[in-house]
Amino acid sequence: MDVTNYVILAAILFSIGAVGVLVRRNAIVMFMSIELMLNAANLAFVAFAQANGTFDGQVVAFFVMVVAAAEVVIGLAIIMAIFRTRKTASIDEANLLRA
Amino acid sequence: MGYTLAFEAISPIANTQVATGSFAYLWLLIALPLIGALVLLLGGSRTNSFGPLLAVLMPATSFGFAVYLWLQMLGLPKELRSQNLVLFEWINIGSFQVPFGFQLDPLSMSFVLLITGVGSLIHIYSLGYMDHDPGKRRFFGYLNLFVAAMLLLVLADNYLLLYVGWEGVGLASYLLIGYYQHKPSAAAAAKKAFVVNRVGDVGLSLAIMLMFVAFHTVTFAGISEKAEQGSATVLFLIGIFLLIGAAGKSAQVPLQSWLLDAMEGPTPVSALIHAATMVTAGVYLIVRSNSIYDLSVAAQNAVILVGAVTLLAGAAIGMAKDDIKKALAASTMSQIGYMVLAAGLGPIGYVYAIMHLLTHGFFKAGMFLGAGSVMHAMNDEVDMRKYGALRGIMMITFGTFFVGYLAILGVPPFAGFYSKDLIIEAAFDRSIIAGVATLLGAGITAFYMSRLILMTFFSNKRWEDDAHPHESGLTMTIPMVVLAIGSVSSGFLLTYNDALKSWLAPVTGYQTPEPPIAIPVLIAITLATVLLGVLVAVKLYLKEAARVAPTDVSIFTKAARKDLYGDAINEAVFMRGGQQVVNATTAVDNSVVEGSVNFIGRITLGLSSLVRATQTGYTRNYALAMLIGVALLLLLAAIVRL
Amino acid sequence: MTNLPYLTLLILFPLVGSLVTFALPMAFGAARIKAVAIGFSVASFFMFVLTALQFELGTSDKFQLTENYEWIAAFGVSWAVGVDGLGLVMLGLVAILVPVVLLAGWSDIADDVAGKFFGLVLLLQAVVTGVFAATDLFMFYVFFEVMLIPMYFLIGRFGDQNRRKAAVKFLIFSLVGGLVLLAGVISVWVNSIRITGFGSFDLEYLSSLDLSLETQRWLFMAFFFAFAIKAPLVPLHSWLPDAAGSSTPTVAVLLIGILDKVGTYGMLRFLLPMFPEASVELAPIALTLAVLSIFYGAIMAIGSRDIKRLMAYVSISHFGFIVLGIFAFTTQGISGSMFYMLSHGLSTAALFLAAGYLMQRTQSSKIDDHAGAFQTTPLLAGFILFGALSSVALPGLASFIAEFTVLLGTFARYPLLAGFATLGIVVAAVYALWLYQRTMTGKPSDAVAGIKEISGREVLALSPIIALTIALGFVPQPAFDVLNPTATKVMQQVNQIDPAALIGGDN
Amino acid sequence: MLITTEVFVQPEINWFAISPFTILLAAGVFSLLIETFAPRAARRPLQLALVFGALLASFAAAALLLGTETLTAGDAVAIDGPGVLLQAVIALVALVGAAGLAENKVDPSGDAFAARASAIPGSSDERAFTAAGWYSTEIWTLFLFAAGGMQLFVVANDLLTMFIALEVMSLPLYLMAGMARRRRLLSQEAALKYFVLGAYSSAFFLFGAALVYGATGGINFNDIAQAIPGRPQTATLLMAGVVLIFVGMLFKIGSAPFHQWTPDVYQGAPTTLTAFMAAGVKLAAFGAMLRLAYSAFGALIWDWRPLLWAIAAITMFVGVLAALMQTDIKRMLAYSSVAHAGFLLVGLISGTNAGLVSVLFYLAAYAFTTLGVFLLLSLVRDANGEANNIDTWRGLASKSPLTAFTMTFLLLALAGFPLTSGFIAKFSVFAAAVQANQMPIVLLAILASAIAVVFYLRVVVLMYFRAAESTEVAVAIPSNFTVVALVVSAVITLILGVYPQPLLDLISQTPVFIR
Amino acid sequence: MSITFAICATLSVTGALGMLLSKRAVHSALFVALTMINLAVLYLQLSAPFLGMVQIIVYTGAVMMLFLFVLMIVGVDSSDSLTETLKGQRVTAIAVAVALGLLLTTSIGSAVIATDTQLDTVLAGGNVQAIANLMFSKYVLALEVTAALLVTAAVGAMVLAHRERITPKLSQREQQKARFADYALTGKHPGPLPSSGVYARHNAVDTPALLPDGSVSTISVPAPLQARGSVRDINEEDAQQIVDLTQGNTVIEGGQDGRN
Repeated sequence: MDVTNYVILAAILFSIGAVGVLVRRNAIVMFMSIELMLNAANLAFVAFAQANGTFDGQVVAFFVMVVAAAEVVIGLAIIMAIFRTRKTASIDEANLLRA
Repeated sequence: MGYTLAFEAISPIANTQVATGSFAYLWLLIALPLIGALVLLLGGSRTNSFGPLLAVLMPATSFGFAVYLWLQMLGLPKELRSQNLVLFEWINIGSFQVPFGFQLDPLSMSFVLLITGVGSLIHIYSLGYMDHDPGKRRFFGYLNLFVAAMLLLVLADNYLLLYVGWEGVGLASYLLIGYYQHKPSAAAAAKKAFVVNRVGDVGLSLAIMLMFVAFHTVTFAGISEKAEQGSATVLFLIGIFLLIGAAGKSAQVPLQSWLLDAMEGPTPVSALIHAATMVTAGVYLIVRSNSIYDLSVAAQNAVILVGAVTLLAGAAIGMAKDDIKKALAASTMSQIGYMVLAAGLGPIGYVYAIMHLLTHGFFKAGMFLGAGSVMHAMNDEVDMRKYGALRGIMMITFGTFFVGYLAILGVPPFAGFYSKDLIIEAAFDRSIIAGVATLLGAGITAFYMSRLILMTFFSNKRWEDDAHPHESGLTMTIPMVVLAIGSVSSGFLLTYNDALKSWLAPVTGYQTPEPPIAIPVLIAITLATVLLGVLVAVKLYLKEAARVAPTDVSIFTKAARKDLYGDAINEAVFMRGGQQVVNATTAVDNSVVEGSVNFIGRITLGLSSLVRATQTGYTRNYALAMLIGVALLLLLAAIVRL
Repeated sequence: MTNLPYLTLLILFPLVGSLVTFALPMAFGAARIKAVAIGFSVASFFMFVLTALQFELGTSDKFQLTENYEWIAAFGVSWAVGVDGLGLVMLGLVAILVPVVLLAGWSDIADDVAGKFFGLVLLLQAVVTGVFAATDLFMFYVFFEVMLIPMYFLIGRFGDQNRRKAAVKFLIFSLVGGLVLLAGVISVWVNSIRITGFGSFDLEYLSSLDLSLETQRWLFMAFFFAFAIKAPLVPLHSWLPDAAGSSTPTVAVLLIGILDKVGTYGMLRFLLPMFPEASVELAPIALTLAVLSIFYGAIMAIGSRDIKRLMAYVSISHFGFIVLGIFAFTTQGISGSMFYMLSHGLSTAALFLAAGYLMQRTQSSKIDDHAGAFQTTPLLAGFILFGALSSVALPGLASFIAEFTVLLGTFARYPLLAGFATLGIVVAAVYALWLYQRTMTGKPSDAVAGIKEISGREVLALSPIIALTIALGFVPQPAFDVLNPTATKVMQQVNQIDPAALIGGDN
Repeated sequence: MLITTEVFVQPEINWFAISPFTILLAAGVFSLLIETFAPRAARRPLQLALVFGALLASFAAAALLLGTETLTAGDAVAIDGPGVLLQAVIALVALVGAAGLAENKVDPSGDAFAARASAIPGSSDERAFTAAGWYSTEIWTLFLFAAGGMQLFVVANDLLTMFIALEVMSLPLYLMAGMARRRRLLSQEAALKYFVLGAYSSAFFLFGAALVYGATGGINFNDIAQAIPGRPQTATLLMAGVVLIFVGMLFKIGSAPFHQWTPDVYQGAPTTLTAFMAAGVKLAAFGAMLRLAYSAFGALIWDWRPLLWAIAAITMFVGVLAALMQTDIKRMLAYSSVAHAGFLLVGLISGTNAGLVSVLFYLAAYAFTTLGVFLLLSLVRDANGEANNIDTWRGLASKSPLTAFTMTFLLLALAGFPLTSGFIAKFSVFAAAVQANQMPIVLLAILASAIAVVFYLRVVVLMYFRAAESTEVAVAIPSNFTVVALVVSAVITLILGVYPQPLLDLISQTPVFIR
Repeated sequence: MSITFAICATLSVTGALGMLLSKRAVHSALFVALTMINLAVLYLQLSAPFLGMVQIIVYTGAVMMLFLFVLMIVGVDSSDSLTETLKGQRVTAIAVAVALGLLLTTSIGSAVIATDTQLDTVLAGGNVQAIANLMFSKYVLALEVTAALLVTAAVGAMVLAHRERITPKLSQREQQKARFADYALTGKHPGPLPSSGVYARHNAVDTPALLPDGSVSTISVPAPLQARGSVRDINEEDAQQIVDLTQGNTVIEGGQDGRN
């Protein structure tokens, strides 16, 4: 089994996630894209763990999930707070700060 | 005085004696008028009462002391007459060593006597002339300052100190020409005099620098000692630079233009500075630098050329001027041309140059004072066409003036006869052309001086209605009389027993001229020429002169009236050209220098706007920028690894 | 007595004065605050006199009264001070000018901010003293930069309506120069580490380094750039007319008379000793800019319609002479340049302060607003004429000795260049006398109609300057006795000897 | 390779060595307990006591650790010279920052944070909470975690620990950024932007970490450094990973083109928090960046130097150019912090010990200056809160000479004037770069510094050279918290400028990372 | 390349693209969940059964559910307009992302990744034990510190989302007492206001209610509308009809409710 394929898959998912952040205006979807990127990283970690024959990658992936969970909570809390104020989840409307 | 004021003497320079005895106090010559100037100028209005008198006293005392020293000097053997007094070390930087020292030798002694003597007379004259002027304290202060500076000029033992005096008299001249500060023309004339003189000063500066570079000394003694070793080029260049300096101060072509304008100053100033003393400084400089000129025929020729051109140009201008002072000024220019020409002849001419300088000092000063007296009488009118028939009213003025007139014409036995005739002889010795120029000059001089005296004292009355001419007071007439006596006698005295020749010879050397034409014949020719000039003038102006200057005149007259277009050329080349340079530079400063600074500023601000434009406030834009950054970094990393 | 840290004290005196002046409450009274400040500046002057008395004349070319305390060991930085002839003369200039300027500017400043103005001037004095006393390149740089701050405030707070722009322009120009200098300073230091293995900013140590010509060239450019901005040489000058033109005359005197000297001082103190070969090789650049400045400044002065701007351009012209003398590499040129720095400080003060008196009376610096002031204030006219003549280098004044020796020294090596530069004295006569003509002569204008003649205080402020200018014109040798060893040292450092006489040899 | 289930070996943990951040994290948990159990009125004093106590203890621990070099907790942290020093500085910065955050006098309604962040801005709820004088004392929990995260960040010795430290540091800051008492709309926007972009950058960091793990077979810095020379076949992978990891770091330090959050977040966040954030995050992220560059990827210097060279150049110019015409002082200072990131990178790319020392010094110097500047900023107010528009600062010198003077001094320090810490910092950074033959970037840095002066001085010009136009804007009288914080900041800025030798000595004692 | 990988890879990319392209956020979330489940399968393939499970439980189970909750709050129906409003954003984004993907895949592809080791074949003590062993030894600090993250998350959620009451909740009785006290004091109507449009031809808020006597109830129209002056007039005919109706004059044909 060629680990390279997994990593390439990870790279593709990562890139899709990266582009998702750029083209979606809904903050929640944007955030999902970021989660996708984290998942891609996890996939790469796990794949490399397989290639390297060590478990460090798997441990990292586990921790990433934990961190991601925490991040999601905070992120969604922030998005909620903003939604309650502005009644919109579009990130483009948060552009008072500029120049 | 309980203690000695004589400064410690520093080692003697070759051919000179360390000043001892009364000569150790020769600095007093300068100090006295300087003190006068300081007291008057710094003392303020509290010196108003006694100031003018003090101012007269100071140069007079100097004159007395000068006479005393002269007598002392006469008592010394010829080779010991050059007295050197070094007060202190002035500048000492490496090989550039200049003493603050004075040299009193027969040449400078002659000048000291002239300056203090004529100077004192003119001070006395001024007491009367300036009597009603509210600012006369200042005037006398300036006059004293001038005398001090002029004495410094002739007493310095090196070129640099001479330069100090040189510019000092320039300053005094500036102050005095511009004395009537409220008159814009006076202020402009003063500035012009200073600036044109500065051009000459450039020459003098360069001469001094070149002397230092060539000889590592700038003292007269040092130069005369080393000059023989100098290369022809160096000597020629020094000669030329000195000539430029001399031309500036002595109003020689092409730096003559200031002198006529300088007549804006009070008349005593014209007499003292612009006739008798300061303008002859150029002649002094050339004679003083005899060790240079004697070794460079080319430089001498340049001097002769300048002298010849000026004497003719001055004479030509003199023919056309209706302003009595300007006519006299043109005459001065012309007469100094004689002196310069003579000085350019080398040892043959030095003595005659100085002789003419001294006699000219008497008769021209006298005539200026006479002119001042006339003006005084005519409500400060200077236009000769508004004079006429004054001889009966102003007897003394006319008398003294007429003596001066005869002197300048070179009518024997008046002073001018001796000095001018000798110059003509010497000029013929050198070259026919120079000789003819001097001869021609004599003729023209006779014409315009006759014209002047005829229009002023003879001819018909052309006064303005409110003119009430009267003879001037004693303070004015006495100096005129004294100068007239000098005008009569000085020529004879100076030549009697070759007095001046033997007096100056230790300094300047002497050669007897041997003109190609026999001297008596030459004298006859000269007198004939002069007579011709007089006759023409008599024909034209004895009976009657036009009240207004005719306009349908020849092109030569027009040119002469315009000072031979000297000012026009200055105007076109220097004034307007200079203005254009100023404008162009200002434009460059605005556009290029400021512009490039502003350009950099604008570029920076433009970039700033550009950068700020990327800060759109849209998070997605920011993320895009990050992603672009990531991609570029990855690309760059790949390139780096290649 | 002889072991006192004279130079450090010389820095501390005005510094303490400055702090005291700042700290005094307004309620203390403006006049008293001013008096205290002047007291400190006079005390500094006496401190300088004490210092000068310790200076041994002509004994050696080494720095004297040196002090050396470790400061930042990590970089090899010391608090190192010392003076040679040049340093002493510059310190003297500072010590003389500051009290004069404070006295002259007594009533220039509104009472409520007078304390700040006087405090800033004293602060500036302290810093500038540090600049001239430092023998450590780092320390020099620190003072060099800090110097800008009080000056910035002096221009920006107390000038005319254009002062803000002028202050910023001044600072930006200076800082660009300063930062380039910083690159140079760092580079010298790094090179010293590469060569000897340890880094130090000690001037003598840095001068003894054997830098490659290539390195020297780059470093020369950096240092020269910074100093050329400071001493403004064309085309890096455009800040000066603005800065001097917008500040009060007193500040302009400090700016031109003292601050700008740091540029030429730096050339002599650091540029030539540290990069001798490059200095010789690249001297033509400096000489070209110098001659350019002489004429450019003079011509721009003729074209100026503003008195202060005119004087600033005059100074640019004068700085051209100073630089010319430095890079001629003759004893006379260098000594002359150093003397020029002194005399220029005095003549600038004379002209600026006198003209300042006039401008303060007429509330205008436009030349056209003035005419015929002679009629109302003859004494002031005399002072202005004196200042004008001083900047024309009239023989008999210090500036003549300076200008002539500079030209003479240059002539010895570059006759054509010097000959050309000599023409500058004609142009100088034009601008100076034209200024006098336009402001003082003719019919009095409205602005000058009712103005008062100058007061005793104003005369008192000017008199030491005038006295010194004349005294040094006739007796310059004491100054040269102090300066000549420095000139000789610099000549040795750049490994140059004076050209021999064309004939005969020395006497 | 055969992997067997090894017998579990309990890792040795040198508790003292990890005490600085442990104290803070533990205090964070205690702080939560206070939130839970203490009555509302007692919370603020209790929290403050806890925070200052913990920070002092942390600082003391770090100070005692100075000179220690040890790996502990399964080599997850490297306690070494630079690490401990940065921890100490972070503790000190946090102390000053905490003092700033504790300020509750300048705003009549309380501190800089919303009485209740959950209340909708402008609602009656919010007014009620405000009127009741509530404080969001939870910020202290978050603050302690953030500070602890920062301290862990600078000693993390493997990619995982570093990632977690990064998040521990960042998440609380995201939250706090959105909790401003006034202008909460802006504050929430700042939080959202900070969070989204921060998470985005963490993703890059993580993916990079994965690639590095794949290329070297390890995530511990020692393993990575050891493996680099022996694995040419994965070099491309490694370099891609390094780039992505650096992206994560460059985001945090705010260097272009990853800087764009900086001005928005700095402006939107409560100013006192901005002060702490600007100083602390820069310290921590740069510490981590240094460790990565020097310890883990030191062997790759020839590869990463050109990249960071370019980034440094762009960052400096973007920072100064954007700040040039900025009319909001807070944003201007944010851009200035971007520029400073560029200057710091100049020191970093020298790759030498001198470079390390210089960057550490710069960080310490910059941290306190920037703290002071932002805290001062929070004092100048009008009726609506802070007056950050530059025009409102006109004539401030006449209203409050001391504020104007201090501000000027700190701005001069930021501009790098001699006799301020900024100059010594800049000097040492430039010197290090020159020593490492990086003259071109130094010249660029110098050019950028020259531009920078313009905008720093614009504030000075307004304060001193202009007459005041509005009477509304005034300098609030702060409580002793802020006064002390300001005095400490200014004094450190001065001392480091006049006599930097002790700190330089301290840094130079052990200027190496261990791994 | 195994078939499982092929299928899961395809599905996960599909999920990712689906997330990217769905108009509705909910659909995006579901697509992400699809990707995550497939990733879990891939983890199993890569000898990481524990992670596979955690992926499903934590990610698909918890995280994605959280997303869905929030989506519910925000409005499950809300759909993004897919037209791009930022100039050039989409084109550039896609181009750069493609470039990024290419750069990453080339660097990955050009690296020689060792594939000889097979983690599951050498696995002796089981995957979970192996992970545990590492987690509690080498990464124990990370584990501990993660606690801080979780606490932060909890505190953050509380601070931003939890709405505390500042005043005690009033009981029905207390509210009623207050209402009547108010009535007694100010005469304010204690009951609910008449609803607008009642007995009116137009059941709209701008149409005032008619009282049984046919007069207009002014308080039935919201104050802003009154202030704005956009209160509808009453048709006299209608009013009369009401009067008739309430007074039993008329019987309406066809049911109880009249016109609406």
